[in-house]
Amino acid sequence: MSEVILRLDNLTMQFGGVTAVDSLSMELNEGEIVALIGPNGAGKTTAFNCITGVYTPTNGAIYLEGRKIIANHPKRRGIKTFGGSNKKFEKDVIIRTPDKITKLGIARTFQNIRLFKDETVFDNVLVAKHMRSRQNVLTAMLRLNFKEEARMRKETKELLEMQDLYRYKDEIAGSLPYGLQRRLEIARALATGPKVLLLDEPAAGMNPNETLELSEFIRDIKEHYGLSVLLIEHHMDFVNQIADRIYVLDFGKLIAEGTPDEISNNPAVIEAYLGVDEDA
Amino acid sequence: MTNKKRIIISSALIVLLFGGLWVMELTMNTASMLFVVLKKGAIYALLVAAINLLQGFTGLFSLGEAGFMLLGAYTFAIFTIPVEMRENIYQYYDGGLVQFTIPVWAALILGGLVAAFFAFLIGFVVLKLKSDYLAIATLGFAEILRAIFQWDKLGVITNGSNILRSFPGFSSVLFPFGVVGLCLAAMMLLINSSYGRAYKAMRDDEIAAEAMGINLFKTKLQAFVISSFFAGIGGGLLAMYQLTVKASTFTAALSDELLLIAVIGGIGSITGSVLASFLYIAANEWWLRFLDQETFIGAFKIPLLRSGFRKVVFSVIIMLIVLFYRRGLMGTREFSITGIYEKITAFIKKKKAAKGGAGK
Amino acid sequence: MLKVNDLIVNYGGIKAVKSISFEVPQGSVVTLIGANGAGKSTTLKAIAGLIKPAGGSIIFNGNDITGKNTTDIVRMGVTLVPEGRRIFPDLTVLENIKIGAYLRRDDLKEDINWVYSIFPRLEERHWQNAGTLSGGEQQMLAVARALMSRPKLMMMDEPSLGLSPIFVKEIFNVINTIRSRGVTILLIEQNAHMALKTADFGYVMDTGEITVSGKGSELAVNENVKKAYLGG
Amino acid sequence: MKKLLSLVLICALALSFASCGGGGKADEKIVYIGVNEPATGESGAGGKQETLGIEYANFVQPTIDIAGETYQVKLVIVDNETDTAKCPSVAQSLVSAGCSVVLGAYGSALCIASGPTFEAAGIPCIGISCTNPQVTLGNSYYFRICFLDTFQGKVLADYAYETLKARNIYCLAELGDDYSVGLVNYFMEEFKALGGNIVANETYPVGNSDYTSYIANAAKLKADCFFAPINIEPAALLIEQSNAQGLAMPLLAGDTWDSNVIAEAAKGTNLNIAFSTFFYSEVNDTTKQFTEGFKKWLKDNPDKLTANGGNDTVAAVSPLGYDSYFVALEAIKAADSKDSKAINDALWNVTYSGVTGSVAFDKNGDVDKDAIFMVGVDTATGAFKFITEQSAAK
Amino acid sequence: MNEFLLMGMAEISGGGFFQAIAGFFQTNLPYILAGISVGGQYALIAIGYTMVYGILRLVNFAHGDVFMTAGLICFYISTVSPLIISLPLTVLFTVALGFTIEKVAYKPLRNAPRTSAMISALGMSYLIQNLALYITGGLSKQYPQIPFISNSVTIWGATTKMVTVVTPILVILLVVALVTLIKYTKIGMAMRSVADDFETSRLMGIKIDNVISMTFIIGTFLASIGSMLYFTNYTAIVPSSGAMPGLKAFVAAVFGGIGSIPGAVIGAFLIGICENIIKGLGWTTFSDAFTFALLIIVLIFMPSGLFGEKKTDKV
Repeated sequence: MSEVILRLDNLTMQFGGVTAVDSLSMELNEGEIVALIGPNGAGKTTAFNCITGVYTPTNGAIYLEGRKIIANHPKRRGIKTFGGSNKKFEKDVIIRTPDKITKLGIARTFQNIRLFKDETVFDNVLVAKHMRSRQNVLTAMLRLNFKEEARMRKETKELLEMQDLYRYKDEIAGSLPYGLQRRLEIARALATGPKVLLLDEPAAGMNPNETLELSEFIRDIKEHYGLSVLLIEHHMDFVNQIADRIYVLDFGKLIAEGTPDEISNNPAVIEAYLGVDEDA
Repeated sequence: MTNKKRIIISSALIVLLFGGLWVMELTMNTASMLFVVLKKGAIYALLVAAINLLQGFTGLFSLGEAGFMLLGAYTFAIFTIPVEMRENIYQYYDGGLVQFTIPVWAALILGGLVAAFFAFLIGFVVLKLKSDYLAIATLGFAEILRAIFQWDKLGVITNGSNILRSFPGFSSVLFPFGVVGLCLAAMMLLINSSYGRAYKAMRDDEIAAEAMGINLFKTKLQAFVISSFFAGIGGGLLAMYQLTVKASTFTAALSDELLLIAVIGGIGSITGSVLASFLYIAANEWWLRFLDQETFIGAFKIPLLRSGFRKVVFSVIIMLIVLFYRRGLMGTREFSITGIYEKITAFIKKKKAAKGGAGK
Repeated sequence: MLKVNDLIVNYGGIKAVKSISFEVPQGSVVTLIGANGAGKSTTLKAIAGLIKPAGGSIIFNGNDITGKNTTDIVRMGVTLVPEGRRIFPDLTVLENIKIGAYLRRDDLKEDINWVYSIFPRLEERHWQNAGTLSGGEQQMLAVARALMSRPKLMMMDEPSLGLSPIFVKEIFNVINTIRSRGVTILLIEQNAHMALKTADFGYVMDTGEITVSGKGSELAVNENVKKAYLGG
Repeated sequence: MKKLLSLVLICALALSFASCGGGGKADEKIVYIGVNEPATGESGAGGKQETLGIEYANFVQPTIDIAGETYQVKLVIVDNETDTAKCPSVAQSLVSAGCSVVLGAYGSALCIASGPTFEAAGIPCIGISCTNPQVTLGNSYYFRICFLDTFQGKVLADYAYETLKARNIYCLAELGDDYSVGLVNYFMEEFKALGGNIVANETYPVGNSDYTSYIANAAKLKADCFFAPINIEPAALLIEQSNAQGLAMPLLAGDTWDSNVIAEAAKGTNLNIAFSTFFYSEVNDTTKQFTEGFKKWLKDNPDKLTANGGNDTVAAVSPLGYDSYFVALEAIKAADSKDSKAINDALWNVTYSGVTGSVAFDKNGDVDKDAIFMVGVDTATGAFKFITEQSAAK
Repeated sequence: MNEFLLMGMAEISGGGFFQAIAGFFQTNLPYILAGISVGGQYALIAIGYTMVYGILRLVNFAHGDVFMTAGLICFYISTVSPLIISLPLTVLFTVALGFTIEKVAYKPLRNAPRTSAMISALGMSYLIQNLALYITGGLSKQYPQIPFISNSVTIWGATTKMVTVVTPILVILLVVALVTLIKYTKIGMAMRSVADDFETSRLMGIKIDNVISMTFIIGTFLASIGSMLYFTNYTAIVPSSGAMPGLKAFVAAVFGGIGSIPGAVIGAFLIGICENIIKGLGWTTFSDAFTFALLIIVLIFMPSGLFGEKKTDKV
């Protein structure tokens, strides 16, 4: 494996008194598929939300290709509350909204599919092209830059064809079967042109067959687009099939990391997943 | 249908529409209420479409439309009142401060720009608020604007709370149709552009839209400013239609009325808004006026009919639509002549095929 | 006591539960285990009347309660401890307990003392706002609240979720206590080991279907169950 | 279903396009007279009373002879809702109904807002109680049969200075109401010219219901007269609240206050109220005769009595409305046609002697009425009492 | 028009501090009294807003119009029966109206998007106003004189109506009663739990619809009491009479923190007093605008108001 593309450094997220993610440090290498697993409420989705800018982490930093893209310091809160400024802390603080993160090249899907349900499949993907489109409101409105529009449409078409979704292009996204919706959501994320793809429980609600298909699909797109993939999943079958490495979270803390084999036999993981077995 | 064909049909229809209006104006009695409906309906179409751009396409619940109309109307009036009339109109303010006029088209656009500028300032403050809070805050801003325009310290510009008049209007129905047509076309183009898709994405799911790289705040602000621009132009046109402008008429009730028309037409359909506007104005100003008149058939007095009944009937209709017919006349679909043309040709083909089949 | 036949539930356009059947005998602890999104919570919600099933029937004590409204079902003696506690944070602990007996009109004193005897910690904090309790205490409160309706059947949705091991143990102790007082329990758990150890009977759910079933102790050592959780 | 409904509505729209080509009622033996009055909103009460005067006149004289033939006179009454924004459409509906001449409206602002529409259609209008000079200024189709605010302001200022011996006056007007803002303005000019002092000139927004702070302001600034030429509805509230706050100074107002609503509100209070008006019923035989006839007509029509506020007090705008109707008939007679243009030309030379004095229009379309009645309220009985007749000559 | 302000200031600068305060109080007493009176009336309307919003997250735009309708109902009933009967009947009919509005206009939209319910509320407000317009024929109606509270009274040199004195007392009594109801009764407990969590409340066997109806009943009950006080002060009722007080009461509810009853009451008193002092300063054009400016400032800087609780939204 080659270089580290995404790195979390001491990421901490607190809500009120609850620490949802506690000093999480992890790495994602280029071209790798890494899974983040753990029981419900372990803080996996919260970690995703921190990476994508939905939440501002309480402490820690996130690096993309070695560049610090998000950083916060707990002392900054004091500054915010009591006023004044402290160059020492402020300098290090980088806060970005989700759209900025997407622009930097991190795309994601959601645990409970968030498609634009009333729009067509084609428009769902096309809208992701908006971010990098080189037109302003006026030229877009007056169709002055029709080449740009044509390019966006062409790329969307290509993408959909690649995903085998083009035949559904005029269907309303909300009316697609569940499996296709998952696929479409991934296709939409791909349309933003990411380097890193974050998948939040992509196999949830799928049967073993569909799960198998999905893992093929994820591998294909990874190869084709040169992606690195970080995914959250419960399905151990699926994770074992697809992941190069696994990180295990429990109560916001990293309790284990390693290859699927290592993880399956890790007693701490068994305890977190199957519960403490006093007799054992 | 090919693109070319579509363009040809559309432009032919537009020419036909304007030609038809022109002929109508030449041949018919222009005092007829029909022309009121056409003029006012066109202006309302623009205003309702502007509110729909926010409510229906961007998911922003704004009740501040009247404020932006006020800005447009006042800007238009202030810059087009003939200089010789100013002494008279600004009688309490020594003829006012502005002592020049600009052409009508420039004043209309300026009105739109002023409204857009204020929308930018206001939007900067309130667009972070969510649904109902946003509605109340925009309503509040509209009321504040109204108070400012009635303030006598600004009387040299706004004539205080007093009426503004004597500015140019329009006599031909072609003028509002032209201006509104242009604005609506621009709106339609916007909605079908990349930006329009971004708006709709934001309406459907803000979080997903943000994950698609759409900057929520910027995009909302943009939609808000554009909608207000059109509301400003609409306000200017309304001033031209009414021939007088007075701040006290731009109330929250006006915004509500426009929003309810948008609901009738279908939230998320521009053509629905246009259709609903014409229907509303026609019914309100013309067809249903009889509901307000005490009417006798012979010696029998028709019950219920008296002043105010028209509005009761209206509000009941609106409630019925809101409760049982939530998508309005058009839902989110757009009415397109080319679409109808396609349907008709398909239908004819089908018939022909069926006939052919039967013949054999 | 509870009989579910060919239950089908659609949730948000997804077939969440695809024709499942199971039984909960009087006085027993039955558990449904399975991965996230397997349809366990949906099943419980359908039994409690929060979601209308699309097909099948639910029989409780011989009465068909399919699609009835929640108030009636609660009145018949079915209660649900929802996932994630869902206590009322703005009510005090005592009020939370009292509201569990909302449908009852008789004197609550005895019952309150009873639940306090099971959860002495709650008595200490009865005047606090429930939102200030720790996660474990909130879970206790949710159970106490459910007990106040004098349920015949108590359904618990992931009571150990997000709790520290100590509390997990305590919760299962409580389950045993409650059962010893004659309440039938239907339990949903991801913490399969603990659940199966406690339960008389277990069903394993996967993507809306019941794949394995058997006695709790048997399932606990079943290789298939282990596989469903940790794979290969 | 939905499609069907849309289709039906579109068809209705299309049908009405087709149906409104003609609209010619040229052969009928009917003259239409438009009545552009507020029946609802702030000026609703006054507008209704004015309309009653016109309706009574129509009851008295329902026909007219034109070119030797007898024509029926029909009133087309519309409600402009006291809303200047509604005026153009309402005015247009009168134009579209084929009215030869239009009477009204009650408020100056409403007249100003309706004026351009009638001017464009070439239909003459006879303003009834709109006293602001702006109404007729620059509009050659607008006439009026009442005195102007410039005159009324002067008379009121004189009255305040000479009779009430007031030196410090507090003025209150409705924001954006051309009538009250204008009258206050003319009043202040005149009063200052007399050497008086204006302690404050405040405005309240439309729809306001709390006047206590204005009353408190007047008291705090030690005014010795409260001048409030405002609409009837707010005036009733003002009177009520002045009484509750124990206002010690006299309340002075303009012509709008001549309404039974005011009399009702003032009944049983300890206030000293005076206002200027167009008409007082006990002046001469003509006025007495009108008052009697009008009261009888009201009593015969319970609907009308309700519209008059439930009792038979005669508001000054009713006889004024009555006169306007006859002025219109005079003009039609003089023109000997129901053509608007001809009527407009004829109006300039019409002279008519009515119950509110004689009418002859000057070059602006205004009348030169030289008398104003000052009337007060007998707070014990709630009846109006005549104070004096002021004339410009003084 | 700063002479008003200057007068107050001059009195402050002269004499001792307490004297100055007393002097300021004395000169501005009429405004403060008017403010307290109208503030109390806003408070009674605001409670209706805050309770409905707390449970349904719905701005019940029609509430102000229900308040106006209460005035009209009282007017019409009192023309045929003595006050002793018409006042209770007014309360009864108003409550019935509030109950019906919820059943007709909001219940069918319980699962619809929030904007639908809000548009329905706007439509309802429009309907009520137009019905009132139709029934009254557009003329304002004179509210009947209620003995005792209509009488004039002199407080510390300022003359006002008895209702000014009665309002704050009555408001405090009603609020104490209401808070007791909500804090210590079963239905109150149910209301609080429904405001917290719909689904779990259902699991407790609580009938959500009944609780919501109860909320509307209490809200309209207080509004009808408020209307008696308000219209005794401002005796003319027109169809739009409820609109402004309604909006201001809503602002008060937001200001106090939506969902909080004491918050709404304090907010209402503050708004009432501020508004009157602003009028006293001669800024009458801006007295309404001030309310909205306050609203916007609160929404932006203090979205949870004075007493509201912060709610973190979940992704």
